[in-house]
Amino acid sequence: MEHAVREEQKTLVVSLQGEVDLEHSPKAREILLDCVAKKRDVLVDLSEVSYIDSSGVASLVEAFQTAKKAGSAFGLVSVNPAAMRVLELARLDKVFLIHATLADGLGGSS
Amino acid sequence: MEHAVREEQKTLVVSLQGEVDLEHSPKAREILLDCVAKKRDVLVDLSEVSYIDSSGVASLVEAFQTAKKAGSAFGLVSVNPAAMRVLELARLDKVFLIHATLADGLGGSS
Amino acid sequence: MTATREGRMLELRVLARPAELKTIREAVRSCVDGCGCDPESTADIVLAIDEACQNIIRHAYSGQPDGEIVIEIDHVGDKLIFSLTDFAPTIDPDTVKPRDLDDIRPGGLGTHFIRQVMDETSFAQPPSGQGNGQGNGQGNGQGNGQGNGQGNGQGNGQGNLLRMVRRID
Amino acid sequence: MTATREGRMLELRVLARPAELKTIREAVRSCVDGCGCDPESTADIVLAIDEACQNIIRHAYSGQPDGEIVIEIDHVGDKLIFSLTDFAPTIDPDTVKPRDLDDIRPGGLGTHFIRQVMDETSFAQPPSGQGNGQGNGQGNGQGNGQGNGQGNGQGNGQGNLLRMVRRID
Ligand SMILES: Nc1ncnc2c1ncn2[C@@H]1O[C@H](COP(=O)(O)OP(=O)(O)O)[C@@H](O)[C@H]1O
Ligand SMILES: Nc1ncnc2c1ncn2[C@@H]1O[C@H](COP(=O)(O)OP(=O)(O)O)[C@@H](O)[C@H]1O
Repeated sequence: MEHAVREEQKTLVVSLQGEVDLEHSPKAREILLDCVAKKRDVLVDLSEVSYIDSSGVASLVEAFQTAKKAGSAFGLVSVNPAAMRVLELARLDKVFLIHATLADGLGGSS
Repeated sequence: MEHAVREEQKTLVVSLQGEVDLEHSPKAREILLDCVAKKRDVLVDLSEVSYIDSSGVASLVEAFQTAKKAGSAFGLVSVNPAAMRVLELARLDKVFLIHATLADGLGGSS
Repeated sequence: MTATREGRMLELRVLARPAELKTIREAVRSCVDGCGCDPESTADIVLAIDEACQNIIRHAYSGQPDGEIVIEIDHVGDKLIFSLTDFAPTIDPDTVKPRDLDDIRPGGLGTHFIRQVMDETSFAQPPSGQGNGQGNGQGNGQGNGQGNGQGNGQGNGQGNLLRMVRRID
Repeated sequence: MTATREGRMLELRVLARPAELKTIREAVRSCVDGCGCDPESTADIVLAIDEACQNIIRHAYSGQPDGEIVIEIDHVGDKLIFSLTDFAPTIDPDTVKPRDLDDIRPGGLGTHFIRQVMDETSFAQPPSGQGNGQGNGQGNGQGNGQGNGQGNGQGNGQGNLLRMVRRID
């Protein structure tokens, strides 16, 4: 798994890349919670995620709930079809705010 | 397998990256022979080659011999230990011109 | 092609560690794909096996890294049969259940994924009670066969056998 | 850890295609590494198995993509035993030899790599003559076992079994 964090219009954009599996989801969790802890709006770009399992999904859920409590926005953008399938299996595709593109996400969370 | 070709001091520097196995060595062969066909000196950077098999080694041998006939220089630089082990098994570590660094290779082939 | 690829497709014995999951996924993907499964079903099956192995790593072995998992895939007719064996203490299958999905929280999804992807799942103890049996048999082209087994007890529990079936067409 | 990891480590049945080699390498690496092999020996062994599989793809099956290879690894004492089975026409083992290494030219290295890495290599026909036998057996912790086999003839030749042994410490 690779990752990158950058700032766009005051929102932290976290890109995860590759396989977010049990070996790598602790790192994903740490990255996501670090961003949320900054009390900033967070968008997670999942366009380059080729695989995500329940532990990766759990990291997203935890960050999402932490953000909610802190009153900041937390959304997913450009979700790769492989990752979308897993969110659907988890019935989280209606729970997360999912934006088709980064532009949509930035518009929506502003 | 990934690759990149660039020019340094009139020498073509071919970087191969990742796994040069039976699936990818036809591509490696094509890239190497294309460079050699330009009648330019060629250095092949193997620092990022994590795996190479006999078919990958065969591509290097073919390009090396074609270059020799054409009277141009052909060398290997920054050979990754995994690839060096395979060259040693093939007893080609004394046949190829192997440079520790790109600077050495460019100096030596000039 | 699909028709001729019947029988034992995989037997992979690995340490119960997160770092082995990638190898497991690749081997399963290759075998399932080679049985003629479409890409979406293959991805689902790879996920389900990964989740089942994760549960063995995290729950059956409680993270203890020297336990082993044996992953077997058999292609029989229109079924893929997945057998995951571990050598951890025998579990109570009734404790293996997903969380209520409406109660959104991290975790509790793995068994849900497995149940959605697989047509059947069942837990049992490995065939001969405690210990781990390994055998191999040979058959000939006419259909009769012989086998031979080697015992290989580990003595640290009675083990678990998770059998999952997925129909493919 | 090393001591307990004995017996059948891998049985992987894949199509004889270049795209399967990565899966084969990952599975072999994981099993051999898990048997306690040092990283250099593991890398050598992965190379040798890859080369042997390549030869089956290119020579035994002549590139015909629907053939199969079965890769088996058994850990017995201080030996790793690798068995590669194909279902192509039986070859003449005497034709399998490396080129003279002083005659520098592309090709002819695979069998040389295999011989340098392995302590023993031998070709045979798969146990029961033509066709492909698959079986599976079970043993218990005390060491007795039972097996059962299913015949599964392919009828397209008599097949080849390449057995390679590597001692590890
Ligand atoms: N192989 C197993 N061995 C022991 N317990 C298991 C196993 N698989 C699942 N469980 C139990 O089932 C529960 C639900 O598993 P799962 O849905 O995968 O979610 P999670 O692992 O996140 O809790 C686990 O918390 C555990 O108690
Ligand atoms: N599995 C096999 N089936 C048939 N012939 C083989 C097999 N493996 C090797 N050979 C023969 O041995 C020769 C040498 O093989 P190898 O050293 O791997 O080099 P190369 O494959 O590049 O010729 C091959 O050219 C082929 O004639």
